[in-house]
Amino acid sequence: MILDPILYLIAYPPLWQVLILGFLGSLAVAMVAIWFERKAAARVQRRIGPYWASPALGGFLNIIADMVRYVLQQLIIPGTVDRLTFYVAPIAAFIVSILPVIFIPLSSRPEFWPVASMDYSLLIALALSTLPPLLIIAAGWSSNNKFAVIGSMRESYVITAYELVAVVSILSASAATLTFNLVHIVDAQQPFKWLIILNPIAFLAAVLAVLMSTSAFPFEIPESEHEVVAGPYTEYSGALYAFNMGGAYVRRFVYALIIALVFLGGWAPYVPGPGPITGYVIPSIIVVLKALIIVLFISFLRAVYGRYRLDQALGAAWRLAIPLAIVGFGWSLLLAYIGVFH
Amino acid sequence: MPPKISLKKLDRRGGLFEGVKSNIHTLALGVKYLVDPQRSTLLYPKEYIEHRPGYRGFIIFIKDKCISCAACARICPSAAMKMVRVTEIDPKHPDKPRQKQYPVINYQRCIFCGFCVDVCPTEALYHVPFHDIVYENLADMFLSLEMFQVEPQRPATSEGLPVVYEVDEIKGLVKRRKS
Amino acid sequence: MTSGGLEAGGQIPGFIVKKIEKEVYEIFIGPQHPGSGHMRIIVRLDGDIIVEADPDIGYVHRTMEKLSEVREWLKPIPLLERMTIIDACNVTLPYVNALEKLMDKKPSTRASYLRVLLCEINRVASHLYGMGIFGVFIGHSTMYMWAFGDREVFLELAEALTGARLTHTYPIPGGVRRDMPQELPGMARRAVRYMRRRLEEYRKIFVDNPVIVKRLSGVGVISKSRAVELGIVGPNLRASGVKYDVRIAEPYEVYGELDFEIPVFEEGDALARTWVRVEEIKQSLNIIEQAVNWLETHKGEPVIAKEDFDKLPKLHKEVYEREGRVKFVPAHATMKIPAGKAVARGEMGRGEIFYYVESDGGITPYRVRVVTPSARNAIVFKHVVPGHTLMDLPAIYGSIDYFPPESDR
Amino acid sequence: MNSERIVEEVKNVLGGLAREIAWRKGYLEVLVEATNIIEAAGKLKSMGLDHVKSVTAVDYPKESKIRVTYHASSYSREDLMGFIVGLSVDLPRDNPEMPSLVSVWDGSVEFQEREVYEFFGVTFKGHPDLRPLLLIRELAEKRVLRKDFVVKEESIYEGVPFKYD
Repeated sequence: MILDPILYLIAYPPLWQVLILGFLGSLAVAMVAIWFERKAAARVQRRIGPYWASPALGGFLNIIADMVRYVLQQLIIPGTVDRLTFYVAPIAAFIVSILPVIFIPLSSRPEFWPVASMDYSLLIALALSTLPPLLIIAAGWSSNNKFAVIGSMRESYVITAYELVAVVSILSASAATLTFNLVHIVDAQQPFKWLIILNPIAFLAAVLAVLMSTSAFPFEIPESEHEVVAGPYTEYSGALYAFNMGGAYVRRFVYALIIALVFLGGWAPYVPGPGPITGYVIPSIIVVLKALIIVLFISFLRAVYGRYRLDQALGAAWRLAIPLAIVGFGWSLLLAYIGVFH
Repeated sequence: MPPKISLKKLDRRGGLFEGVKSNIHTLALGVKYLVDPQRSTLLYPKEYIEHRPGYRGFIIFIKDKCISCAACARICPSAAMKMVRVTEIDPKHPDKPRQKQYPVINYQRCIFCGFCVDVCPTEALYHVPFHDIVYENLADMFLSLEMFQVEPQRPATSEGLPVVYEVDEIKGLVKRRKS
Repeated sequence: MTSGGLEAGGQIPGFIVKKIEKEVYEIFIGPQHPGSGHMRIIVRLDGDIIVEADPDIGYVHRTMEKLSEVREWLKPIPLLERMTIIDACNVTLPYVNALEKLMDKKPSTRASYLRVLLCEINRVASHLYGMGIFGVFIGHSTMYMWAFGDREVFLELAEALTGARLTHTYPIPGGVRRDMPQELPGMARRAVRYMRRRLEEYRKIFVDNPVIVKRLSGVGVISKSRAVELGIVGPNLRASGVKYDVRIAEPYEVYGELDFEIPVFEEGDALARTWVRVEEIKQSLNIIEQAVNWLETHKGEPVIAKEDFDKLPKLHKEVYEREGRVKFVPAHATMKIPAGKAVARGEMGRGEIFYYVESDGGITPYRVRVVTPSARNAIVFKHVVPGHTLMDLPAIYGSIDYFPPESDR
Repeated sequence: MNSERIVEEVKNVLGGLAREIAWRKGYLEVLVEATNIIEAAGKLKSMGLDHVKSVTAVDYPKESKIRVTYHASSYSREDLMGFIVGLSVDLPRDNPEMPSLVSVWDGSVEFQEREVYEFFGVTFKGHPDLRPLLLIRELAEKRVLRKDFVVKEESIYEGVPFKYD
């Protein structure tokens, strides 16, 4: 049949993962995260937060209204920007932010996650998740705005600091479980040998890295409003700004997914069975819930912390987080030597 | 006892233990209010504040008491109150129309200081305890003599419930619905 | 873009053409910038270090001094109040004091206590405002919301006392405009107890927050000698170890009889300035308590000078008995004040305010000169900010509690 | 310290420089010549009056002079804190010019001298950065706080949009 290749292309699982789970799922999670961030911050600050858009839903529709506004808003392109980069960078950053989702399995059944059963999924997911900051720097640079350039410079400083932390602390899971395959990492943690319990140091370092990489509080430095307006995004408006802002939440979610798999045991203690419900839906919900907890915790931090100064954040990374990550890695080696997982 | 000056020292504690402890304090306090926010937000216009008597709101003019002394217009710090000259017929002497002057007010300028109310020798001006009124255009904010004498309708009363705020020892401001 | 005009030697009117220095990155923070307020700071950066900061203020200059010269003596009170509506009683009280000095009038003791009560309510509100803005400047939005929320408590007290939340227009020459309502002492005591408890929570979430402590310590250090040379005022001065407060140096109203202490810190950095505010709030709460206690036990005296009260017409006395409201006599609108020069000062939330009032015996002031605390603190931007990183600028700005409308007058 | 002692001390410090010393309401006014104001200010500062609260200028068109007063006080001497000494100088109205006191009182007068410059047109020689502070240059050139810049106030009958009778 001539239709077969086309059908195969349409039903090609990675495509589904990117389109359905990656895009829509990330969007949904981003919306929940934004809503929670506003609502939690409002509660801590003794306000109500989003309310009037839908009092019964706690103002959740407010976020959708916000999205609609961003999309319909006039797109103002200053005359002095480098147009091609200005358009491409935020969109590319958003897409690249979602890409790691392909390599993150939400179930151990290979029939649902053919790509995920590859042996280097953790490495590739990590590698992809470190790409978007480069595009953010490009976005800031192309804006031809002094605040944007300062913001980009800060972003580049922060990347150099957190990247090593993120990679070393997350790879410490591989050191302990002797595999780069995320499915095997999760299976090794069944049922309650979660790495957060066995190796909390690496987990702490990983969370610090996520905080820095997605410029969450207390490391919200590149976009720090009171010096550099909106950092790299200063000149952006409308949908392009929404891409920039959404990208940060998606990146946070992707990191949270990786951490949920690596440290929080993924779908453990549940063991995926055959069939779409037991093999696909239930484990994905468990993983997404675990990831959401991390995302919501990060959102909550906005309410209680201020932001560090740039040099203090970098100092925290080099003096505290990197040693922590290395100690965590060594701890993992020790775990592997003792043979906890095997 | 007379006031005095006291030199204080900054409580600069350091160390890992203190750092962890104060971080935990901070987070715990955040969680406490996340669970129980103790908020006092006014859901305007579903609710509106009923102010205490003595609140300096819109100013209403009682023409019968006015003796045309113009003290109110002269003391107005923002030149919001102006005098207009009106020819009136005195009921006692209907044949002799007399000229009187009355105040009118420009709410584009009024700052609600209440000097006019306080200076009026016959209490011909008084405050109503609110000032959330909507005007459709700026010209309407210059009230004519007739408009100046009617108490304006407060729009929030048509769709909202009155609340009062009380100072509470535990929760700060507490909103109470008035039945 | 064409730059033909410039090349041909033409100049755009109002613009200054100058050469760009290669090594220095010049950014304009403000006036349309989320972290500037109504002012502009022209900052020149070398890398991330500020080498020069030039505060360009005056965006909200409202010609207070000139307008005061053309209005009758009472009218500047609500006008001057608008320099700092968040500290309205403190900002007008020295003007009223200056008028009283010229008129040789003394307010009644009850009026003095009421003025002190409102001043301290204002001071707490003003400090809370300052701490809130400071919080959001360094990214701590919870401090902002909490401080503004708790400020409402004190605005509520002020509203119960004066009838207006912010622009009280309360002190007038010879006294105040209203007597205290019955329920105020109870409200004030509850508010005081509430605020004391909240200050502990402020400590936990903001002042002792490790992120904030790290961010603020050692930032914007003003040494004692430098503070004196720059002539800065208020909490910023006291954070640098100078033992100066107008309430002690030249006690006005009844401050000399009250029991409170002025906190002084020696570090001179942003954290010490924050601590001074926290400690001052505590002292203000003490004063509020003492003032309401006194006011509750000493009733019967009118709230304006005795000789003025006796001259009031019958209706005015009735209104005072019924509502506690002091009515003016029409002569207030066009009163004349004996010729002379007077100086009065007072301690606002942000520091010392200075009034110079000159009368030529007419119905308007001949000259009113006002120097507000922020106007004297503005110098900090020029002389203290250079040498810090760009991220320290909001921390210093917030910690000196600079308020552009007050500074610009 | 009481007020007589202050007068005594100021007299001693200034010697023959002071043309006139008199108590106003709330401050001690010391009038000196424009030519030796730096010397006088330096002597006051050495006495302990270490900062200036206000640089006040008043325009007297009838006497054709502008009086600039430096209201100085002390942060370092506790007995002086309660007093303000106004160091005044009379300047001709058509070309007011005097030496800047930034060299003596540093930052506490820097911005305020700029203010007097823009509002009254008093030129402070030796000021490091003499340009308008609050106003734009075009407005500052009108010297708005001088008495010949008149602000008109509305009368109590003006501006009413309604017609009666």
